[in-house]
Amino acid sequence: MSTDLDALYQEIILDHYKNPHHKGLREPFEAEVHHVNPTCGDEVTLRVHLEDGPNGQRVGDVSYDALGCSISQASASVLTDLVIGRQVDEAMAIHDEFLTLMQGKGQVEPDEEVLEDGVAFAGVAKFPARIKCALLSWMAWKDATTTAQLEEAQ
Amino acid sequence: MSTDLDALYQEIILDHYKNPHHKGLREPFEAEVHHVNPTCGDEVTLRVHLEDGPNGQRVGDVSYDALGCSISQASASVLTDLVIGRQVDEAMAIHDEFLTLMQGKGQVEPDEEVLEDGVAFAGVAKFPARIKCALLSWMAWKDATTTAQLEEAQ
Amino acid sequence: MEGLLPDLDVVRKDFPILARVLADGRPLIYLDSANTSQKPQVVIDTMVDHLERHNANIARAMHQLGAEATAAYEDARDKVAAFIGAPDRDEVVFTKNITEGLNLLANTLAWPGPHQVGPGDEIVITEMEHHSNIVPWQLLCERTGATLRWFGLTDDGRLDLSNVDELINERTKVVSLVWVSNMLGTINPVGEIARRAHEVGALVMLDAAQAAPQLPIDLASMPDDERPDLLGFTGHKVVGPTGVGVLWGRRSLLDQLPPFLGGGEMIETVTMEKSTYAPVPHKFEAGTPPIVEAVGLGAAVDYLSVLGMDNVHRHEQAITAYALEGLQAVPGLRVLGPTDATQRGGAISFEIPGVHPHDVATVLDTRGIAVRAGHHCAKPAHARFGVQSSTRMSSYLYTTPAEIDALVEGLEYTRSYFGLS
Amino acid sequence: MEGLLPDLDVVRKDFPILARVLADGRPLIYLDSANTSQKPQVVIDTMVDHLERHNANIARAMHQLGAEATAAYEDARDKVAAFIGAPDRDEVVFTKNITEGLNLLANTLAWPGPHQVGPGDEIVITEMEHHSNIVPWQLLCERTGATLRWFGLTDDGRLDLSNVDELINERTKVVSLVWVSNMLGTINPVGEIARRAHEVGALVMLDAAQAAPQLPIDLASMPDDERPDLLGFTGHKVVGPTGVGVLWGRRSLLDQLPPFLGGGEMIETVTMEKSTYAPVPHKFEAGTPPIVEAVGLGAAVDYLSVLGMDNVHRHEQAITAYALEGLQAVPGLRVLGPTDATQRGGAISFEIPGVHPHDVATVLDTRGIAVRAGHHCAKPAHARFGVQSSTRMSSYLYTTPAEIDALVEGLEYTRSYFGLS
Ligand SMILES: Cc1ncc(COP(=O)(O)O)c(C=O)c1O
Ligand SMILES: Cc1ncc(COP(=O)(O)O)c(C=O)c1O
Repeated sequence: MSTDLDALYQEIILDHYKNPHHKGLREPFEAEVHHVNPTCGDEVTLRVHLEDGPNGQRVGDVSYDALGCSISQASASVLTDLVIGRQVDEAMAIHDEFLTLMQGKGQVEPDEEVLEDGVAFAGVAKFPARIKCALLSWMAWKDATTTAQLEEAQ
Repeated sequence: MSTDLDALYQEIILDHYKNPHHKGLREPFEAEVHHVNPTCGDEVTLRVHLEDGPNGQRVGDVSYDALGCSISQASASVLTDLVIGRQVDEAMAIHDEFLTLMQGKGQVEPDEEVLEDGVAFAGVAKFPARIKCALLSWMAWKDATTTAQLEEAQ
Repeated sequence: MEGLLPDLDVVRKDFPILARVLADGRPLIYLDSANTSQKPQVVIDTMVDHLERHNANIARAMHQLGAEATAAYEDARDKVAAFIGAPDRDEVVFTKNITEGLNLLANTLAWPGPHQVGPGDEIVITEMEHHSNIVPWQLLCERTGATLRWFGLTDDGRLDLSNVDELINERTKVVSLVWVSNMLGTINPVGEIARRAHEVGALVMLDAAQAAPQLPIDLASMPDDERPDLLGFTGHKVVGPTGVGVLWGRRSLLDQLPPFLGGGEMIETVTMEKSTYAPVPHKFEAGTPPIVEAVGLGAAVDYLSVLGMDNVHRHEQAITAYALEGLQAVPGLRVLGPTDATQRGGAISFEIPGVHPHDVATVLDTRGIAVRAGHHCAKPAHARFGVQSSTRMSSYLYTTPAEIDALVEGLEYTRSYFGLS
Repeated sequence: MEGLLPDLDVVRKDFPILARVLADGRPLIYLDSANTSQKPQVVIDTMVDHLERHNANIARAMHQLGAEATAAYEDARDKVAAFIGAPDRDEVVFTKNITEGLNLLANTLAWPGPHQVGPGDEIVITEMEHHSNIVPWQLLCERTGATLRWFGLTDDGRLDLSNVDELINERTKVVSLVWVSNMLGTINPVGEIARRAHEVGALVMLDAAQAAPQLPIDLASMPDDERPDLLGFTGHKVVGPTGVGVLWGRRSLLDQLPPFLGGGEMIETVTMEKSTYAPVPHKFEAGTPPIVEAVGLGAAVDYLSVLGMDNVHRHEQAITAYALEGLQAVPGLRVLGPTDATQRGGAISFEIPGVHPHDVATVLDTRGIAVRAGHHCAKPAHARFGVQSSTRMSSYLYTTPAEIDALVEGLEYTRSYFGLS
């Protein structure tokens, strides 16, 4: 049991929880979203800033303000580490990889090359009730990015 | 089984069904009600005429028009035989006796002195689904009588 | 007999109640399945297992039992979605019965939103609807000033489509109709009607209470213009428990409808001043849902899928054909509704002049045969055929030809008991 | 310990799930009963017996099974009526849960009738309501132009009654409030508030979702002016199944309210042009009701009555006192709500600064302890206390002092796991 617990609360997660990266809401941004986990009340407000790069759109910045448990806070922090500065399509691929890991019921082997600190969330997949916590900011990021792209297209 | 059936469909009931007494809607009347058994659709329209007698109010006439099964039709016929010409309070006592018989789950011994042909309905009490059929016109009669009395009181 | 379910005897063993012995040692002959179906052991056992081992409230509970109960409930949604070929599993809303589903629609259309109904708008139903698809629309019309209109019926119990183009017009906001009639057995041309309704921009709601038990349904594979916008059915008629029903709705429509019941589970966030709502299906599942019932329904539709809905349908048709033949041989008996088994469902209503349906039902009951007598919650359809009530036999996947024989024999006996010659 | 149920060990054996072994061989310690209660064997067995032997649709079916099912359903109504001391058994309406009951009232008040609500009218609730007693009233006010007002809370988690005379005034049409809070545990002075509401002619609705499981209720013996006009509770919290709830209402009021859902069973007669409605309770029970669920609920309230609601209440108080003591010994832990066990129900919400409730719940869960973490469908009450969520333990008649010990130990462990000293 303590082993499961340790698999969930890996050192990396607790570190991100205590010292979240890129936290706070910043300018500029093209889209801001507010997501809530209706069943428990965890909330995140998240902004996305997209930049034009040499090979297409890039994630210029992701800033956020979140209220929630260790898993949801750490996950937001890891998200920003992984996507800021990437091409948008690369970042979306990382998003998909993280989603697959979370929905894999503990059967998916995470790819450290792609997910970096995100691999620490492998243990979460075994706690069905906590998967939504881990995904909250990722869903918000995807939503905000799509919104920003739509805005731009108009 | 055929014995239960015969207990239900006594000769008396089938006779009343085929040749109902006092059927049809007549004048004068002080109250008319329309009762429906919502679950099966059986209907009765029933009129009550009250008269003043030497010892208080009397049931002058009960006339009716009914759509329904053998039990509900025969029961209306028997009702009119029993109450027309009686003192209202006597008639109400008969009503109560009939109600008791119907709700007695087949355990109540009917009093032929009071219920006359109504004793034939003793077998109905063993068919829970048919009790409402037997009571339809009795309930309508009570309702109409109460209404007539209220009207008069005003 | 051709078309019967393979291993019918074995299938019958799945239904414990079919072994029930009634008064006077009579075996049960259950011909009232259009009223409610019987339950196979696997449905009962699944519910018991849930209650004895996994019971917890869902969504909100973070512990192991909560996760198990949530997974069981959401798995049931997946199973139901597969059973009707729903394009998207989140389009499946659990209600308490189909009556609630129909009211959900009629009720939300009264309130502001893109589909709000008002004076000048028309709602179209049919004269063969179950009361549950009549009264909600009467209430809506009474309360909003909209007008209720309906298809009449032909003498052989079909929809009279002669005035379809007048009836469904640009004022029509909703066409709500029954797929398979619970009284007449008629299978309606719902695709054709949906096409016409969609031409004028009306919403189409299908009452599939009798269709879901009998016909294979695959919403995703229907042509877009023939697919209803909403479809409902009820758990207890598809070998599932009472207390649960299904409302499927096109997602874009469900998203637009205002909330129906407010409360726990259907919210996104709540302050005293204002609330926002969760996405579908949760928006329409206020309060603790029928959890163990949904789980039982999941087992029920799985059971039907294993038998194969094509096989169930074929069985129903075979029994219905056999029953129509037997019934029509009873002197004087008149079947209300179509008499071609390939064109109808398994509910057969009839009258025997000279014996009231209650009396028919009671005589049959003393022989162990359960049929329904009355208006079957379809008073207007009875009125259309000039009767106040009728007797109805309705078969299902567990019905045998021998049971139909017993019914016919029982009817002969009834006639003689009441002195008809 | 004083006050515990006699033969607690034997009582626990009635609940099969309490023998459940969770991951890592941990026995279940279920402290989430305010969310949903566990079911005794007799409730499960009663439902199984009904499904395996007596299943049929009710009221409408004239055969033996139909008579048995109808009797079982109506007997359940008698049992529920007795359980709450209803003055008249026909005042007991079966709903799908209390959420539906609350919506039934809020919804029908929008339509013409002696109690119709409109602009200028006021509805009064409280800041400690469950979302199910907030959102329906927000919807009603939004849709009719009425105004929603509410009692605030004191710092120790009670209703702030200082402005009661201003809050409940001649514009007030309904006062709807919770008897026992599912978050704070507070038992509200409902008699006093009802008296005030009745003085100004307002209707009083009591949310007894948490009261019915814990307190003996006897409506008939309440003083007339303190008796609510309506009271609701939900089956799954009184050791009954999901899918069924109860709305009790004063008959003269229920008679006056317009229909809620339309359909089968709730009608007197139907034509295409117009329908009339059956008397209560059927008027409010459209469609096939939750039959087997009502039967299960009947067995559940019987089970509670045999234990004795006074005994259940005493047990709850003893466990709650013990838990409050244990919890308050955990360093830093803050209980939200009253801390005097004699004045409160058995749900205890708390926070441990430095550890989020989800994390608390997960650590406890790995030890087999099931508690709830989140807003418990009471976001406004959380906001009032400046927290976004909390951890809640809730006991019931099967809870032992040893389980409370395990909880307290688990909380100590949680603190150390997250490095709090
Ligand atoms: C106080 C209170 N009211 C209402 C409810 C809603 O009950 P249900 O979800 O069964 O409708 C609950 C429980 O969730 C409750 O605790
Ligand atoms: C065609 C049809 N529609 C609606 C209903 C209502 O179903 P329920 O009572 O389960 O809501 C029924 C069955 O009674 C039905 O046969």
